[in-house]
Amino acid sequence: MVKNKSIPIFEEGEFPLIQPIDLDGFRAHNRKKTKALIDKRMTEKEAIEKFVKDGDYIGFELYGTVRCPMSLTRELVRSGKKDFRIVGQGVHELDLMFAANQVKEIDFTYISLEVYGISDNMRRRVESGDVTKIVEWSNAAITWRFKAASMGVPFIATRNMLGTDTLKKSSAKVIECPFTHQKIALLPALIVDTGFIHVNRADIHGNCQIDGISGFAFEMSRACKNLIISTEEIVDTKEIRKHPDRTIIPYYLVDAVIHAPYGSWPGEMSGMYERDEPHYKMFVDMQKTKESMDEYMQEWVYGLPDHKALLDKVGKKRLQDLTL
Amino acid sequence: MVKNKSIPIFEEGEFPLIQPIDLDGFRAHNRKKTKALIDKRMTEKEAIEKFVKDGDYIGFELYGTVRCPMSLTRELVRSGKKDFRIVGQGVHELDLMFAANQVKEIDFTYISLEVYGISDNMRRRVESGDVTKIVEWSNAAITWRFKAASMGVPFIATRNMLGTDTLKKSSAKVIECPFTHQKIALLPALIVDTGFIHVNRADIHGNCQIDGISGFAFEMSRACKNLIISTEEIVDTKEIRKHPDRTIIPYYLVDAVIHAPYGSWPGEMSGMYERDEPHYKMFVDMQKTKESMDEYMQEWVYGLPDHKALLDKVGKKRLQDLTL
Amino acid sequence: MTQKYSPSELLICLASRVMEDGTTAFIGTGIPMLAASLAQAMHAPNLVPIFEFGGTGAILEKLPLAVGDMRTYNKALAASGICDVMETAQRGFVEFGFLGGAQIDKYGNLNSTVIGDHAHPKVRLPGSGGANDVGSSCWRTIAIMIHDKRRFMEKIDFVTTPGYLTGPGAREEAGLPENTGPYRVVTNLCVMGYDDVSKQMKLLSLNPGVTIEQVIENTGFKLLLADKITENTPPTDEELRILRKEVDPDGLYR
Amino acid sequence: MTQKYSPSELLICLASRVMEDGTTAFIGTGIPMLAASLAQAMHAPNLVPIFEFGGTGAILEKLPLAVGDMRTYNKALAASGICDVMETAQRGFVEFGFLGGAQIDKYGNLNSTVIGDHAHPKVRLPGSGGANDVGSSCWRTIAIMIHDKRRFMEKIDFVTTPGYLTGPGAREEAGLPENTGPYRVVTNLCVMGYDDVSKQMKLLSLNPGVTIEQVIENTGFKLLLADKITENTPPTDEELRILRKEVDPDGLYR
Repeated sequence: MVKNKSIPIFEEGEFPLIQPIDLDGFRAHNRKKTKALIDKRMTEKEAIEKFVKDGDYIGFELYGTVRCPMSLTRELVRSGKKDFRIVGQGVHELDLMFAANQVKEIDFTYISLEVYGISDNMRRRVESGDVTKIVEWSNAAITWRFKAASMGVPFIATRNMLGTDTLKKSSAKVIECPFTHQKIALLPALIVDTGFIHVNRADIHGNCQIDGISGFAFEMSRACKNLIISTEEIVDTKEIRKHPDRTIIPYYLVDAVIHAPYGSWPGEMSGMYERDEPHYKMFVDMQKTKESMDEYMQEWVYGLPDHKALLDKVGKKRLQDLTL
Repeated sequence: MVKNKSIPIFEEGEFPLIQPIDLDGFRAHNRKKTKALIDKRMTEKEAIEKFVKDGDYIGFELYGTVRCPMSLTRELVRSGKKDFRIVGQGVHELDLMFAANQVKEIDFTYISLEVYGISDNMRRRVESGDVTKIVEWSNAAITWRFKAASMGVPFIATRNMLGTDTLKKSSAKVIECPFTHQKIALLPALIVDTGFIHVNRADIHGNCQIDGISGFAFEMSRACKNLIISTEEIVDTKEIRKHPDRTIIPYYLVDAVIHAPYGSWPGEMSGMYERDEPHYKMFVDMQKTKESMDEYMQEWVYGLPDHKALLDKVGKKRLQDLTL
Repeated sequence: MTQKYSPSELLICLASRVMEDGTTAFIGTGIPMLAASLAQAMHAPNLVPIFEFGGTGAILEKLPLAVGDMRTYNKALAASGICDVMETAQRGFVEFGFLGGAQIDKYGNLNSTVIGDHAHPKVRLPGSGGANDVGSSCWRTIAIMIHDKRRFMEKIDFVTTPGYLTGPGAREEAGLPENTGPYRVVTNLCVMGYDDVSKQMKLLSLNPGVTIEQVIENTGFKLLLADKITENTPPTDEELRILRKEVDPDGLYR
Repeated sequence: MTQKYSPSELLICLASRVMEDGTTAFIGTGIPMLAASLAQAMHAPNLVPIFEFGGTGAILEKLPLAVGDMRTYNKALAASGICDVMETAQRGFVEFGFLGGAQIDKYGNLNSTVIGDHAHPKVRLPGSGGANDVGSSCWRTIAIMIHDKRRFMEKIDFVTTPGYLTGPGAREEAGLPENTGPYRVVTNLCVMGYDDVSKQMKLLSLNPGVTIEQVIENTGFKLLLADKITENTPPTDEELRILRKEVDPDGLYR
């Protein structure tokens, strides 16, 4: 130890980590993942059976109703699995999972319906105590936590969150920077048990391309022990090899590839289709009470066996109208 | 302060930082940079006059003879500016700068001619003491130092460099991770005074695209106070706006745009032209003694007024042969 | 004589006028988006809109409905991801940021997390989202609020997003970047700034038809008053024309 | 009877045989590149080459001349940057890494920084480059060395890249990832591994025509000997055919 040298810890967020950090365990897990170019295609049901269990820490990308893995979410709801610990980034998936009471603990950043106001599904579960633990973060902080995991390191420094109750109700720590001697917050790495990401195109091995903004796909895909990809299109690996600089998620990170056209419906998909505004507005109305939300879930989730049945129900005409 | 809580510092690299960290100064500098879409085109000479002064900390991207800003380097040599502190990533630029004795202090990772062996220019300047300070890092470490600066934070954690003399002769520090209680190295942010990056194409404002591997262009471009871009092609901003997800360096980071076709010669440019192997082999031979290196410099750098004169000297035929 | 205008149109115009040319602004959906778009058309052609999920320098031909939707990177100069944008802000590249919230105190601290106790909330609010990041990293933040006593409070239930925290020097002491902090509060009643020395909220100008007394009555803490309190110009014909014809032709936010 | 082969061809074949199918390997230019390419053709079709500046899963139709050149991402599965690749290794995705150096000790620590004192070096060497990263992050590293006493030393001048440091448990104590470390040393004389308990270098097998005594004589520290020391098979006709016809048809590394 350097003589007489130590760094003060000025403050600690009061919550223990919902997901403890085990970097060596993560490394050992990653070592075992296959590096061979095998066919990873399967159905939503198969992927969730294989890679998700009660109590897992799960994560979704992207945000709001944009590029969300909705076909996987509906299957996750139908699976009846429960007691999930989740990272709460306000994606439409969570509305359904709250309705199904599958959420036990949340690393919370923002859960809301954006311009359409607060999520009543979220409020019901949080205010009733069904969700037993809520730890606060900012959007950047939670993404930097993924980034730390994606780098294989235990934390990332930030100047955000300092001085606020957001930090007090988090698991971050404030230390003195040993270089600048200023206060700095340390955000602990967040390793997700199973992550879900919807992409524009992928090959059967899981090499993925995303068009437009990439949200936090890069960071989250590298922070997951198991990664389930749904994709609008399956393309030949030759196409991937033509533009290797477009591969944002390389295949070795991916455990399952689900071909899910309109997989983000009723949300939008960059360059492919727009949000189904009438349907989403209907959802916004129905989520206001538990009773009407139950009806919505019955009609649009439980009452349908799979994604194909959902698309049939939405109808070709409607899907064509949404398509760009 | 949290009662009785502090983190031990186990080890400290013995060198003070070659470039001290001033995050608030960096922020203030970045605030002042123009955000307007102005025409930033100028010549190599104008850019170096305007943005480089004796003693600056400067950085180059990429590596070896790949996508190097060579037209800017030759102008930097001709400028006679000196006492630079540099990040030593083994790029061909450094061979010329060592020959011209412009380098005073180095954050050293790897300086060599790869398969062609050690750089004699480097050896002459280091072993003679012309370079007065050498601080050691690994390739990843130096890039993570750029990454810390690019994030606006004072350090990045890593498990690399631990346990070695590389760390002892660096400016890194080893602390106990307050989350995992394992030892972890902290790499201090590296903010470059002026950086040089060569790209495939850019618009007149400095929005840049790079084909193939991106090396550390993303991180370094965001770690520079002044950023000088040379580009193979100038494209219309409309082209940039067609594929905004291809913009790896957005214009507001950029201070000068230099149109430099074959700007990486005698090195290669991804998808555009190959390395001039006969010329490079000649360079490898000539760099072996100070005398022949001086001849090389006279013929290929000092004896030419600018990049256009260099291309004329290389000749259309040769350039066409290299072109893919 | 000016045309009639809605309360939102007034807020949009007031927020728009605060932004300066040649700067960058973090844009959330709703009023900030319209304000930025209007500012670009009126006095700030070089104002660069930045959306937190990756869109930079978009041409806002259609109003985005969400901070990550396709319109936020329509013909943009760059479409990257949340880390890149948030780190760009942390490096000091983003001048203005917009904020909202359920509660604000005299130092501009904002609550968008809970009403009541965190463990047993009376109302669970949406959480920080990017708000804490905007409030930490941007040089100047502009809060857009509905003005009443239950929102402008002496002590707010939860500090989601830092204003001046406990007063002068507190941001720097906490480790937040130098010379940053709340700049304006735009409400349905007035525009407020902050006192240079005490960092406390100060009334600068009143919306048309509003009195100082009304503002004080609707503010739950002692509000400082500028030496000269002016009246805000109502939306001009030109502002309304651009807002209605170009910025929001479908009247989504009228 | 086998064909004649060059010393490099032997090294390439020995290094190639160490690599296993279905794994990843960090590839530097020169021998590791040829070894990986040969392994792909011989016994490891699913070996994934990773180049530190961003190329992953390239089809190696032409030999790269540098770790960042176009051939390192020729028809690759991904072309990203150094951070992504180095972080992928730090997350445990890279099984094998190749290393070289001017000096190595019995724990596999390597020096590629200086001969003599750091402040006043007798010879300044190229520095760590990616070597320290490979030696820290990869599960198993393979050193390729010229075998003589001035290189295999009791105490090396500078530890650029970690082997087992000072012995059993030292890597973990230093904070390096669990269960990682030196795996093989391939030289012009022999192939060595490391003792499971003492973590010291151990002779495993001899190159054709080389004796144990020769190896000991050219090693500057006490070398452990495996219970049974075998002889390395010389390059087979099939290996030489692939190496000369497919991997390196221009004979750049013959």
